[in-house]
Amino acid sequence: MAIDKRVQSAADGIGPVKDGAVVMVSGFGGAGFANILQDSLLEIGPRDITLVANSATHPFSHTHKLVEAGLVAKVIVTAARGRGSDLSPFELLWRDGKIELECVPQGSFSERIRAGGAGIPAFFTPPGYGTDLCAGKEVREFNGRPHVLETAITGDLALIRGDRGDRYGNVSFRFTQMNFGHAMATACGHTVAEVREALDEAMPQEEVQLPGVYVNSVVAVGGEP
Amino acid sequence: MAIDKRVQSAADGIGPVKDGAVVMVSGFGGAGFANILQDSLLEIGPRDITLVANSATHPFSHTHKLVEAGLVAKVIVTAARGRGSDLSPFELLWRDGKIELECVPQGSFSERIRAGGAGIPAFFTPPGYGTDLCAGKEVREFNGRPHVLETAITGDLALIRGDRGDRYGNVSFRFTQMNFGHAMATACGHTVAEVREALDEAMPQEEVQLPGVYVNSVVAVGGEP
Amino acid sequence: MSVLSRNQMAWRAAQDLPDGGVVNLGLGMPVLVSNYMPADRDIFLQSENGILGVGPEAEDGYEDRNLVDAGSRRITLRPGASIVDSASSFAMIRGGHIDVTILGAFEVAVNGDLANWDSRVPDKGPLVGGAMDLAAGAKSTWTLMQYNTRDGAPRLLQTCSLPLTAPGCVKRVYTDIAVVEVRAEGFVATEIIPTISAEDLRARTGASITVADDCRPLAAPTIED
Amino acid sequence: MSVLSRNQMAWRAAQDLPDGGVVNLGLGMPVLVSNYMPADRDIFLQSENGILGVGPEAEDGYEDRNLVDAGSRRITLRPGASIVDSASSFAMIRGGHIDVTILGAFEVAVNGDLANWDSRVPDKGPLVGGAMDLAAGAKSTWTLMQYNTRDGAPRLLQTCSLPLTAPGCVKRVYTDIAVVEVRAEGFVATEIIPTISAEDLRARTGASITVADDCRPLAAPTIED
Repeated sequence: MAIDKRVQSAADGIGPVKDGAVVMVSGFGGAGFANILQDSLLEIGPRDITLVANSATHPFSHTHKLVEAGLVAKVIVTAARGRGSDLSPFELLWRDGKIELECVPQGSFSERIRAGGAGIPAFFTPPGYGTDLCAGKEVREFNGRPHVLETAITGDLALIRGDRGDRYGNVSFRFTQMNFGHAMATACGHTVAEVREALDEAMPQEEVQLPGVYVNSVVAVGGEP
Repeated sequence: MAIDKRVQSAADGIGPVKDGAVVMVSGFGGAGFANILQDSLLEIGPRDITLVANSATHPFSHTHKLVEAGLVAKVIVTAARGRGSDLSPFELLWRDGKIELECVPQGSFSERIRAGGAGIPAFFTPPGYGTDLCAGKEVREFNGRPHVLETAITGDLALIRGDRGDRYGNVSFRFTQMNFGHAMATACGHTVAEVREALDEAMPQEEVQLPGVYVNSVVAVGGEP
Repeated sequence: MSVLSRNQMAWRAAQDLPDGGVVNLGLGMPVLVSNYMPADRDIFLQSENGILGVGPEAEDGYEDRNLVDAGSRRITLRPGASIVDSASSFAMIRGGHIDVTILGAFEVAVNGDLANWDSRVPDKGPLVGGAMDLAAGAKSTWTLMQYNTRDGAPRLLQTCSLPLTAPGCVKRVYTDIAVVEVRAEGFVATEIIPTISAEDLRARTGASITVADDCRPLAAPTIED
Repeated sequence: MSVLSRNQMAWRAAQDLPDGGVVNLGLGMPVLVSNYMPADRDIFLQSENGILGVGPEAEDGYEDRNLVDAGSRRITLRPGASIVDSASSFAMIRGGHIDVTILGAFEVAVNGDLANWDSRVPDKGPLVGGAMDLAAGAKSTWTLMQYNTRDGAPRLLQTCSLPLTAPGCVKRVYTDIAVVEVRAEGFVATEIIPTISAEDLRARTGASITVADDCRPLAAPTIED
C-alpha cells in the first residue's frame, strides 16, 4: 500500500487515547502551539493524563483548556506561572493538590525528550546542580564539575504544529515554529502533526525538517503562513 | 568589525596545531572527507595527534596519509581494517604497537561527539553492552535492560567538508556529505570547513545546516558539486 | 530444489518485510534484499549515514559522489526521502524507530546472541561500524547467512564462539537451507528446503533445534545471478 | 549624575559585549541591551527558542507570528542568522558556545551564586525557563539589576536567601549605581556613580566589597525613556 499519512480530521489523526496517557504538546514563545489538536484532545476527553509542554499556563496555548477541564493529573513543564498576581486555573488546582507538577530547566527538558526519542535513558548534565529543582538527583563530578543525572522523558502521544506536511509524514516548520516539536515527535509512540498545508507529492528532501518516520498522521488545518 | 570567517588557504584556516592535539575529521561512505584540510594538516605536521574519524583506513580519505607520515599517536574510530588480506599501513603500525586504537560502535561514536559539543559529559546507552568493545565500562539497568556509560569526546580541531559556506561560518552540505561533520564542528575548540563555494552574502537561514557559531574558518576549495 | 542462492535468500527475507516499515540492510548480502521487495509494499530503507528512503543505485552517468549509502554505493533517493547527520541517524536507530534490520552474521546463539563483526583474523584491524547499534536498536534484528561455514561447521550455536555484536537480539535467521526463528524455547525451523530432512538439519546445527508444527518448504523463484 | 535608568544600565552592559561574540539576553531588562550594542561590533544574539542571530523587533505590519524570540517578541533575523530546534539550541547553550549571557537577578552571592527564578510568591507556580541552563552553560554570566530592592535591602549578599538558579556562575554585575566584578577574593567595584561614596556602597551591600584601585566613575549618555 502506498504510504499516505494524511488524515481528514484531528480526531482521525489522534485516534483513541487511554486514560493516564502521557501527552506531549509543542509550542513556545507564541509559535508552534498545536491548538487544533489540543481542542480535539479535549473532545476525546481522556482522564488523568500527564501533559509534557513548555508551559502549563501560556495564554496562547490551549494547554490551559485541558487543565481547566480537569483532564490533567500531572504536568512536566518549565513554566507554570500565570500572568499577573491572581492565580491561574492551573495554580488554583496545584495549590489545592489536585494536579501534580514537575518543573524542569528548559535545556534539561528538551534534552530529556530528545534522549527519550534517541534511546538514551539517562545523561549527566551541569544545569540544575545545586538547585531545588534537582534536589535528590544523583550527582557525579566530571572534569572537576558536579553534574546531575537526568532521565529520558517518553510519551504515548505527541501533538505538534508544523507548516507543511506530506503523505510520508515529512514536516517542515516556519521560522521558530519547530521548538520542541522535533524532539517530542521522536519521543512518543504516536505523533500527529497539524500543518497549514498538506502536500500531495513528496516534500523535496532539503525542505524536510522532521523525517516522516517520526510522524504517524498529518492533518491540514490551514491558517496564515 | 564585520564578521568574515572566509580565509584564503587551508593553512590560514587551520593555523598552528600543537603536538598532542585531538583532531576530528569528517567523512563516511565516500562523502564529506575533508581531504584538502588533511593535506594541509600533513604539511603543518603536528606530532602525536589523536585522530577522531570514522575510519583509520578508508582509501578515499587522506586520513591514511596522516597515519603513514607517523603524525598519529592514537585513533578513535569505528573502522580500522584495510581492504583485502594484506595489512594496511595503519594495521602494520598497530600490530607493532606504534599507534593506539580505540574502536567505538558508530552510534556511540557519533553520540559521544555530539555530547562533547552539547555539554553532556556522559550518557547511558544500550549498544555495546556485553561486547568486548565496552568491556570494563560502567553498566546500569534502566527499564530492565543493561546499558553502558559512554563519555563525551571533545577535540582541539575539527576538519570538515561542506558544500557552501558564508562569511558568518554558516555551512550547507550536499546530500550525505554531512555525516559526522555537524557533531564534530560542535565538539572542537577550532573548526575549519572546506567548502566547494564560499558566498559573499549570508546564506538564507533555511539553507543553513551548520550554524556559523560552530565554525571558525571557511575555505573555498572548489570541486564538483 | 537445491539450496538457495544468495539472491534467493535475499528474496526470501524480502517477502517478510512489513508494509510501511522502516528497514536497515547491512553491508554485503543483506543489501541484495532491496532488489526483491514486494511491489505492493511501501518500504523505507534507512542507511546509517543518515538517509531515510534509499532508492535504487544510480545509473551510470547519473551518480552523485555525495549521495552514497553506508556501503559507499552511489544511490538515488526514493520519493519522501530525507537526510540527517550521523548523530541523528543513530538517534533514529537507537531510539527504536527502525522496524527491521537485516544483518550478515558469523554466528547466532540459541539465546539470540549475535556475532557478526570480528572473525578474529590475526593483525587485521577491527571494523564495527554501525553493527552493534543496529543489532541493539532495531525493533527486530534478522540475520541473512549461510547455514554453515565453508568447512561445514555450524553457525547456529549454543553459545557464540566469536566476539559478540549484541546479546539476545536476533529474532529470525534466513539461510540457504532453512528459516529459523529464535524463540524463548530456542531455535525453531519454520521453513526447510525439501531436500533436507529434520535429521539433516539437526546434524548441521550447533544447538538443539525443533521443527515447527506448521513448518513449510523453503522455496524461492529462480533468479539469474 | 544620578543613578542610571534601566536603559542606561542596558547601555552600560552593552559596551562590554565582545566583538564577534555570541550573546543571550534574558527576559525583561536584559533584552534592552540589544538596543545599545556598539555599532562597530558585530554581535550575534542567540535566543533559546532556537535563533542564532536575532535582529530588531519587527515593524508594525511586518510581523510574522512564527518568528518570535524566547520572550514572545515578534522579531526579525539579522544577516547570517539561522534557526534550530530547542534541543539543539540548548546543546549550543550547555556546550559552552554562548560567550556571554546577561540575566536579570534577585540576588547574587559573593561566590557567584545566582538567584533569579523564584522569589517565593505564595501559591504562584514556578517559571524557570532556560535560566538555569544559561547561567550554567554560558562562558560568562553577567547580571543586570538594581543594586538594592525597592525596600533598600541589599541584593549582593554573602549567601543567597532565595532558591538558587546556579552556583558560582556570575562573573559581573551591572547595576544602577555600580559595576561589580565577582572575583575569587569577592565583590570588587570597578565603576561607581560619582554621587555614591565607597562607604555608601558598602552600606548598601550585604557582603564585604572592595573598590578596585582603578575604579572609574560609572556613567552613561542621556537616553530618553
